[in-house]
Amino acid sequence: MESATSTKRTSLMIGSVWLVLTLVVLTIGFRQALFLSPTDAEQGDVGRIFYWHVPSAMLGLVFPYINFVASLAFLYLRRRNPLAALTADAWAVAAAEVSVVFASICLVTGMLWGRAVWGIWWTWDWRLTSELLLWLLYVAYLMTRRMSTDGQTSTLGAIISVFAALDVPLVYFSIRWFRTQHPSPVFGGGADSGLDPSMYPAFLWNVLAWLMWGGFILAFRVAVERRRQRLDQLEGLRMLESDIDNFKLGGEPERGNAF
Amino acid sequence: MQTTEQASPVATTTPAAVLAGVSKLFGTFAAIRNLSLTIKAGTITVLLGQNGAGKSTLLRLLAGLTAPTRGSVTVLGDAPERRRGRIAYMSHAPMLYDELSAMENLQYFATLNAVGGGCDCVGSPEMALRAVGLDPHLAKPVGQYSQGMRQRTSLARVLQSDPEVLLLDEPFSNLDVGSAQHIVELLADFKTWPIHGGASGRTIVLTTHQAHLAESIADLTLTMDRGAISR
Amino acid sequence: MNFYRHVMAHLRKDLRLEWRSRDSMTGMLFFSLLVVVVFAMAFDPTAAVSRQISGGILWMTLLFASTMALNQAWTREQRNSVLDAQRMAPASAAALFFGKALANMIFVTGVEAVLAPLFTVFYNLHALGQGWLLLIVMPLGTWALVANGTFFAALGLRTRNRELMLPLVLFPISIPALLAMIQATTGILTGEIEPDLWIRLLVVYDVVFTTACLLLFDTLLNAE
Amino acid sequence: MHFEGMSAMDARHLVLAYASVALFQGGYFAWVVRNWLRLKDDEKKAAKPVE
Repeated sequence: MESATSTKRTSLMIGSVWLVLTLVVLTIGFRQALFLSPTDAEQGDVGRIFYWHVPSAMLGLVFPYINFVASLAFLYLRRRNPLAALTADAWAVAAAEVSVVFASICLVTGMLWGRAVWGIWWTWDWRLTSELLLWLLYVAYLMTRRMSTDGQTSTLGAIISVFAALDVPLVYFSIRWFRTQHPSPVFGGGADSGLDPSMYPAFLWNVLAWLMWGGFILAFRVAVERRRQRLDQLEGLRMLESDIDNFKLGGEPERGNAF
Repeated sequence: MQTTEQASPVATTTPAAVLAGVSKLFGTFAAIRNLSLTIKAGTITVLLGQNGAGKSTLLRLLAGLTAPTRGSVTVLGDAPERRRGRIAYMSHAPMLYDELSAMENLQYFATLNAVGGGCDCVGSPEMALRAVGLDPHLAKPVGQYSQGMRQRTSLARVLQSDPEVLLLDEPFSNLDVGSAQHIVELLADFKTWPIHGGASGRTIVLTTHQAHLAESIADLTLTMDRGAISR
Repeated sequence: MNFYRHVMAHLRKDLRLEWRSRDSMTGMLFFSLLVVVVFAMAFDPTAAVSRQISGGILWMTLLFASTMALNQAWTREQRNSVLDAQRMAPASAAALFFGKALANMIFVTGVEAVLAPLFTVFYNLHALGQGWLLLIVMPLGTWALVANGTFFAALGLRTRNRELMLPLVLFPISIPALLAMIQATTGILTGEIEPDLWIRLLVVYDVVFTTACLLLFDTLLNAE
Repeated sequence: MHFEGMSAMDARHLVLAYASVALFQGGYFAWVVRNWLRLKDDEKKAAKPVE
């Protein structure tokens, strides 16, 4: 018990320090992006959206991989080592949620930028479309978890995750072919092709900041999920130990038959 | 039937089933609580108890249809999922297609049970149906059968797979006294069927409310209460 | 060999069940007919326009019709807990999946066979590209829908809201296949796009996802 | 940067973009924190002996 509380305290401390550092870097990134980086000649100030949009897009592609690897680990460990499998599941669900958050930001900032620069909110360009589908796939993953019956959530989630991971590259390439055959007029100019060296500091600070933030929120979410799992187990144990008071007479006779 | 006679089963062989500290939770409902039990091969175990006492869940655990929340279940020396085909399970539900006739249902499951060059002579659908007292040539779909007939078809389904471990959930529930008595005799007879492959005897675990019916054949009678064995 | 025998047993059984009730076939057929008529009234298609849109309408019709039918694909197994008996049998779960998927494939193909002449009549169709390629595109596209659909319908059994679950998961996952089949069909009808790239994508999609379904079906069936 | 007034679309959209980032990340963070605190309460309750 002594060591358990001390490790808890250590991880809490590491977490807080990490959070403070992240906030500092986020502030630097914010200042760089808004005040120090030069205004884009073509796009004006709205071009600064780039510093949030692109890091979010990049991270939105990283977290699905974590989800996929964790899901595979879960499927492998499910019968062999149920406790380790639970940890893998915590990582999977956290990574999926964080993916959806970053993909949502990517979509919304992208739309705001598009309206100001292209004059339209949305175009079915391959990049936008694939990002939207990525978002849809991981929302479907989270919905499946929500709707699944007790005790099967993790397995069903892991299965959907494998399908989603197989789907993403196919979506990416197919939509790219599709939209290459009908080039969208808005993407003729190549407004963001190449990165001016003057933009580097702001861009890199923001990538670092959001990477740190992403790592923090992922680890935090995993910790919460682990805690929830432990509480669940504790509750189960209590149910087993408490004898009569929790027992509903004649309760759930059909349970055994539920498929 | 196989003609090679087996020597009388040796008492000190692997048990048919071992449950070690098994608990099963459905959400916050504890269906089985920390249950440990060894079922000897070649015996008939009768489980008694009220609705919700955990009898059905225990059978489903033994069948490998559901995994224990804690503890381990071993049937015929391995996890029940790896002993498919050697365990048969009959539940409250008939586990048959309503639209097919008894014969069609049984033939379908016979194909599924045949793996490799399995001996087709044992457990042919026709013999199984005759054994439970049904006409194999009845063309009516199972959905139009009476409760009792469906129950007997369901029993034929499990018997034809020639299982070493037979799990029966309320096998007498919808039967009149005569046919229930007939089934009891059939089960007693089933226990003596020879097995190819050197196993040490057929094992039956059944749950029932009608204790008086099963008493005559039971080697062991257990009463379950709130997910544990009380007697 | 065992696998083949078991698949055939499942398939035979499913065909027999469908023959006795004809539920999903009649349902799908009438639904598709309704969609075709409603779309035709909404767009009042001329020959040139209908070539552009009918590929999309055809596949959307089939997608919705087959989703409707696939939602019911496992109800018979669920009703009397037949699925438990199938899980207990030593036959592989993949065979169960494959047999059911083949049966659904046959049903949807039957619907297509009736739908194709209707489409030609109502939309004044006449392929400008190589019409025979449709004979490749249709089965490939149908299999893409049916294989995933059968799998996710079984997944839906393990959730609280089966009817809602299937489209929720099936549609996003099928997007590349849908895109490929619609593009290939439109390409063939209009003669403007070369369909072979899309056909190749469909083949890749079918192979990848059929493999995934076969490998994961056992896990799905024994998720409990 | 120089705000030439909020009426210009690019300035407005830049602010909106920043607000949406803060909303999504902050909202998710708040949600996780809320779950964390709630679990903490539950844990305390669970630690108490059964009455």
